[in-house]
Amino acid sequence: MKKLINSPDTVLRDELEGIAAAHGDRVRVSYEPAYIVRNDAPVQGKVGIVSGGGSGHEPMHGGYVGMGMLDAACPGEVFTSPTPDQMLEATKAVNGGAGVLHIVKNYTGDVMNFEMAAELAVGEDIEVAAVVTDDDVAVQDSLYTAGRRGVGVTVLAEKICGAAAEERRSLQEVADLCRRVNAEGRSMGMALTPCTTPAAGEPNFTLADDEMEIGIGIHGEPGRERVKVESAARVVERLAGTIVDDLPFAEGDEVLAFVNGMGGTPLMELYIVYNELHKYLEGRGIRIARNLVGSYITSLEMAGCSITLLRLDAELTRLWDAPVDTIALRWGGP
Amino acid sequence: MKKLINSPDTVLRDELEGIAAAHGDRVRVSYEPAYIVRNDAPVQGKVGIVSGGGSGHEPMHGGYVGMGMLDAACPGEVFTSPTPDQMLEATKAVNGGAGVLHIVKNYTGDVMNFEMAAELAVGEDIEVAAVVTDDDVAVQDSLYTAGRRGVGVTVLAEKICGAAAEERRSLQEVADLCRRVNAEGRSMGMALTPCTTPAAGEPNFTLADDEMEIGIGIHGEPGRERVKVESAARVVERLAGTIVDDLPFAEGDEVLAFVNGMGGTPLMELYIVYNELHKYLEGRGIRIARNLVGSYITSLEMAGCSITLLRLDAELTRLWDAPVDTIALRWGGP
Amino acid sequence: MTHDDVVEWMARFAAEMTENRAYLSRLDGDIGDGDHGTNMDRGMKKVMEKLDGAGGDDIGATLKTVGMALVSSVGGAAGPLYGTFFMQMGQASAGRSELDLAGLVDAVDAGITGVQKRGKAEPGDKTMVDALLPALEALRQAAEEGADTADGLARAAAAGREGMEATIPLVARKGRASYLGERSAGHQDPGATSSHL
Amino acid sequence: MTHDDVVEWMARFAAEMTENRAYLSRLDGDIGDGDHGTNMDRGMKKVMEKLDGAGGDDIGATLKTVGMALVSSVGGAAGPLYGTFFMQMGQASAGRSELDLAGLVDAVDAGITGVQKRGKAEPGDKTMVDALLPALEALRQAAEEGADTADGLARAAAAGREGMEATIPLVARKGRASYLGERSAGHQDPGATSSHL
Ligand SMILES: Nc1ncnc2c1ncn2[C@@H]1O[C@H](COP(=O)(O)OP(=O)(O)O)[C@@H](O)[C@H]1O
Ligand SMILES: Nc1ncnc2c1ncn2[C@@H]1O[C@H](COP(=O)(O)OP(=O)(O)O)[C@@H](O)[C@H]1O
Ligand SMILES: [Mg+2]
Ligand SMILES: [Mg+2]
Ligand SMILES: [Mg+2]
Ligand SMILES: [Mg+2]
Repeated sequence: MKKLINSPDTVLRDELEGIAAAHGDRVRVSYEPAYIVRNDAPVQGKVGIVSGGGSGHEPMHGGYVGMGMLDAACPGEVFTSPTPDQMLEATKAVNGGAGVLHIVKNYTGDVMNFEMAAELAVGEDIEVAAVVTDDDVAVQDSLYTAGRRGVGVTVLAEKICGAAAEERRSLQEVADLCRRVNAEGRSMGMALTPCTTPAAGEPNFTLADDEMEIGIGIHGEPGRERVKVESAARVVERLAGTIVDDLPFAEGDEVLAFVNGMGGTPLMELYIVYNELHKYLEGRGIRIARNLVGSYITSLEMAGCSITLLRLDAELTRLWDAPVDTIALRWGGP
Repeated sequence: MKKLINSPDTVLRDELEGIAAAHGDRVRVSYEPAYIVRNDAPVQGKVGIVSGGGSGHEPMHGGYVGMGMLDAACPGEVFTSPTPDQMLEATKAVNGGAGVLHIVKNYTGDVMNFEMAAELAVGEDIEVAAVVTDDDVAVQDSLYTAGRRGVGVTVLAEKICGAAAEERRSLQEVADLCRRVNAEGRSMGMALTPCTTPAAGEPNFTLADDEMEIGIGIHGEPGRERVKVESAARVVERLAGTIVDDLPFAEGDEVLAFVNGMGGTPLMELYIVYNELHKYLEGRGIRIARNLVGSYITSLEMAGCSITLLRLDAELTRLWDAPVDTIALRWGGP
Repeated sequence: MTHDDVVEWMARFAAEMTENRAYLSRLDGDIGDGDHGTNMDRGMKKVMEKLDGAGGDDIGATLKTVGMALVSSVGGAAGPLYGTFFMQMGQASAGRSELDLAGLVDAVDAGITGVQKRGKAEPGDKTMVDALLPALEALRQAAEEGADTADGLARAAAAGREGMEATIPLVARKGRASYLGERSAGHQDPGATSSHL
Repeated sequence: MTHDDVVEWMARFAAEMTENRAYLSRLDGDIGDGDHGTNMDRGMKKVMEKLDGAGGDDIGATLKTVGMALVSSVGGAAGPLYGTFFMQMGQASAGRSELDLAGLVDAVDAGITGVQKRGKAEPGDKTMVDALLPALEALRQAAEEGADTADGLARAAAAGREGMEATIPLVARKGRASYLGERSAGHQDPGATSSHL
C-alpha cells in the first residue's frame, strides 16, 4: 500500500487537523466526537443541515460545510459510517431553533447510526427530519436488498437544500425539497481500478488489466457487470443509458449533468466523458441546463467516474444557482 | 493502459470539446489552432495574460482562464509544449491594447515555442513581455542544465498577475510582478506512482511497490533520488526542508503554502500532508498566512504531491486575495 | 452468572475480536466493504477501556456501558446493532448482580428483539441474527431442562456456530452484502461470525 | 539536387519517422519525456499533407513550407528546432530550382546556424546539433573535393550516424535530458537520432 499517511490508525485525526489548519477561516473542527461545523453556526432561525458518512469520499462531506450548503459534516473512519454521538453533537451545534435536517446516504450503517442520533436529539427537544438519498441505479431496488445506494445526488441535494435553508424555509419544506431532489435524480458509476483503505492495506477488489467494473459503489461494492475496457463513448452509453431509462428522463427534459471523478481520474478524462455525455443526451433530446465536472464524491484513489442526472425545474435551477461558499463548492456573490 | 478516452489521437480535441460544452458561459474554445480564451476577451486597456504548455496537467492552464487570472491558455498535446501559432492567435485574441504577458514554464520546448510566438506577435505590432517560471528546487540550476523547471509557482503567478492586470497595471509592472513571484517562490514534488501518456501507452517510469521518487517532474522527469516509502511527516521534511533551505525562507517569514496533488492523490492525503507541513513550518518559525490545498497542477493520474512556498508581503497577499472567477479557482465577490 | 463472569465474557470477546480482526474483515471484504473486523476490534478495545476499573456489581449497568461504548466507537452497521444488543440486555438485567440461565435467556431475548427492531432483519436474511437466534433457542432449551449455566452457554455457543455456518448458502437481504444479490451466497456472514465468537 | 529530389527527401524522412516513431519515443523516454517519435511523426505527416500537390520548383519556398509545417505541428523542443532548420535552409536557397553540393552546403549551414541560435546548443551538449554538424562538415569536404551530390549526401549521412552514436557517452546539457545530469550519459540522443535518419 502506497499512501501519503503517517499510520492507518491516525488518518482521520491527521486529516481533520489538516482541514482545521487550512480552513480555520471557514470551519471549526471537533475531534471528540468528530465533526466539522461552519464558523457561524448555529445560524439563528435557519434550518440546520447535517450530513455525514465514512471518510475517503472527500471533498464530501466536509468540503461542503459553509454558507449555502451544509452546517455540519460528520466523518466516520474510512468507508465506515460515523457514530450517533457525532451526529448528536453536530445537530446540537447547528440547531438555530428552526430544526435540523439530516441528509443520509442509503447504507444500512449510515441509516441506523443517523436514526439513533435522531432519537437522541429528539430526546433533547431538537426537531429533526431525516431524508435518505438512494439514487444509484446500479442496485436493484427491491424488498430483497437494503435498497439503492446514495451517491452523486447527495452532493446536489446538499447544495440545493442548503440554498433553501438560507432562504429560511421551514424544516418541513427543506426536507420535502430534499426528497424531491432525490426523486428527480439518478446516478451510476464505473471503475477502472480498485482502491485500498489504509486499514485493509490491500485493494478491495481486483480487476484485470483490460477490465472495468460497471455499476461500482463508492466503497468498492461490486457493480452490475465486469467487462473489457471500452471507449469513453461506450462507457457513457452504458451509464447514461441505464440512468435515462430508469427515471425515465424524457425528450425535452432539462437536466443538471454531473460528471464525477472517483479520486484517481485525471480531469482530462472527465471532460472527455462530459463531451460524450453531452452528445449522448443531445441525441435523446435531453438538454443539459447546468453541469458539474470534477471529483466531488470520491472513493480514495479509485480510477473511474460516475454520472448523475437531475431533472431540473425553475425552482431547482434557481436554488442550484444560488450563492454557495464552501471549501469545495463556491460561486455567486456573498 | 486504462483510460476514459476514445483514442490516443483524439484526447486533446475531445477534452477541448468537453470544456467548451461545459463552460461556454465562461470561455470560448478555438480548435485550429487550439486555445481557450475568456468570453469577454479582449478586455480593452487591460494587459492580456497568456499561458500554455503540454496537456495532462489540468486544471492548469485552461482551468485558470477567466476574470482575475488568465485571458487565454494554449494546450499542447499531452506533455508536449504547444506551438507558436497557438500562442500567436491567443495573443491576438486577448490584446486589449495594453500589451500581452506570456507566462512560460521553464522547459526548452515551451521556452522556444513561446519565443517564436513572441517574435511573430511583435511582427504584428503587439507588445509582448515573457516571464519564465523556474521554481523546482529538485533540479540543480547550473550552466550545465536547461535550468530549473517551472511548476507550482506558475499557478500562483497566474493568479497574482491576473489580479494586477485587472487593476490595469502596465505590462512592465505585471511582468516585474511575475518575476518577483517567481523569485520569492520555490517548489518540490514527489511521486508514489508513475503515469501513462495516451500516446506512449505505458508508464513513463517504474517504481517498486515500496519505492517513491523524490524530486519528480510533472512530466515524470526523474527526480533527485529514489527511496523507500516513508511517512507523510518524513516526506514533508524532505520536500519542505529542501525548499526552505534553498530560498532560503527565514524565521518570521509569512508564506503562502500550496500543497498540490499530482492527479491520482486522494484529497484526504493532501490534508494529511498539509497538516505535517503546517507543523514543520511552525517548528521553523515560518507562518502560513495563506494556503491552497488540492490538485491544481497535475501529471495525469500520477499519485504523489508537491509543495510550493511563496514568501508573501502585503502586496502579494492583497493580490492573492483579490476576486478570481475561473473554472478551477474562484473566490471573492465579482 | 456473576458480574465478574460478565466482565470476563467481555474480555474474552474483545480478545477474540483482536485475534480474528483480519479474518472478519476478509469475510466482510468478500461480500461487504471489508471493515467489520477493524470496526469490532476498535469497539471492543473501547469497551475494555470503559470497563477497566469500573467495578460495581450491577450486571445491567455494565452491559449498558458496553452497549454505549460500542455504539459510539464501532460505526457501520455493526455498531448500532451490537450496541443495541448489549444495551437491551442491560435494560433487561438492570440492578441484577447475578443471572441464572432463565435470567440470561430473558436478557438475550431482549437484546435480539432490539437488534431486530433496529435492523429489521428476519431469520435467513444472512445477518448476525442468524447466529443469535439459534443461540437463544439453545439457551432457552437448556434453561427449561434445568441445565447449569456453563452447560447452557456451551450449548448456545454450539448452536450459534451452526447458525453462523448456515449463513454460507444464504442470499443476503440486508446490509451491504445484499447489493450482491445471488452473488452473496456461498460466503459466511461476518456479522454472524463475530456474534458466534 | 532538384526540387523533386527535395520532395522525395522529405517523403523518405516522413517514412523514417513513422517507422521509427516508437523507437525514437523510447529513446526519449530513457532521458526525456518519451514523445519525440510521436511529435516528429505527427509533424512530418503534416508536412506531406502540405507538400502533396503543392508543385512549383522553388526549393527555397518548399523548404520554408516544410519548416513552417513542422513549427506549427510538432511542438516540444524539436518543433522549433527542426522548423528553424528547414526555414533557414529555405531562406538560403530561396528561388533556386536546383542545388549543387556547394549550394546544399550553404543551405544546411544556414539551417544549423538557425538551430544553434534558437537552442543555444554547443557541440557536445548531447543534442541534434551533434548529428547535424558532422554531417555538414562531411558535406563541405565532399564539395571541396568536387564529389557529386549523391556521394556527398552518402558521406554526410555516414558522418551524421557517427555523430549520433557519439552522443551515447555524452552528458546532456540542454533540453529535458539535462535534468538527469550524469544519468543521461550512456543513452543515445533521440533528437540526434531523428536528425540522422
Ligand atoms: N439490517 C441488519 N440486521 C442485522 N444485521 C445486519 C444488518 N445489516 C448488516 N448486518 C450485519 O452487519 C454486518 C456488517 O457489519 P459491518 O461490516 O461492521 O458494517 P458495514 O456493512 O456498514 O461495513 C453484516 O455481516 C451483517 O451480519
Ligand atoms: N537547446 C537545444 N538545442 C538543440 N537541440 C535540442 C535542445 N534541446 C533539446 N534538443 C533536442 O530535442 C530532443 C527532444 O525533442 P522532443 O522530445 O521532441 O522535445 P521535448 O524535450 O520538449 O519533449 C532532444 O533529444 C535533443 O536532441
Ligand atoms: Mg463499512
Ligand atoms: Mg515533450
Ligand atoms: Mg463492512
Ligand atoms: Mg520529449
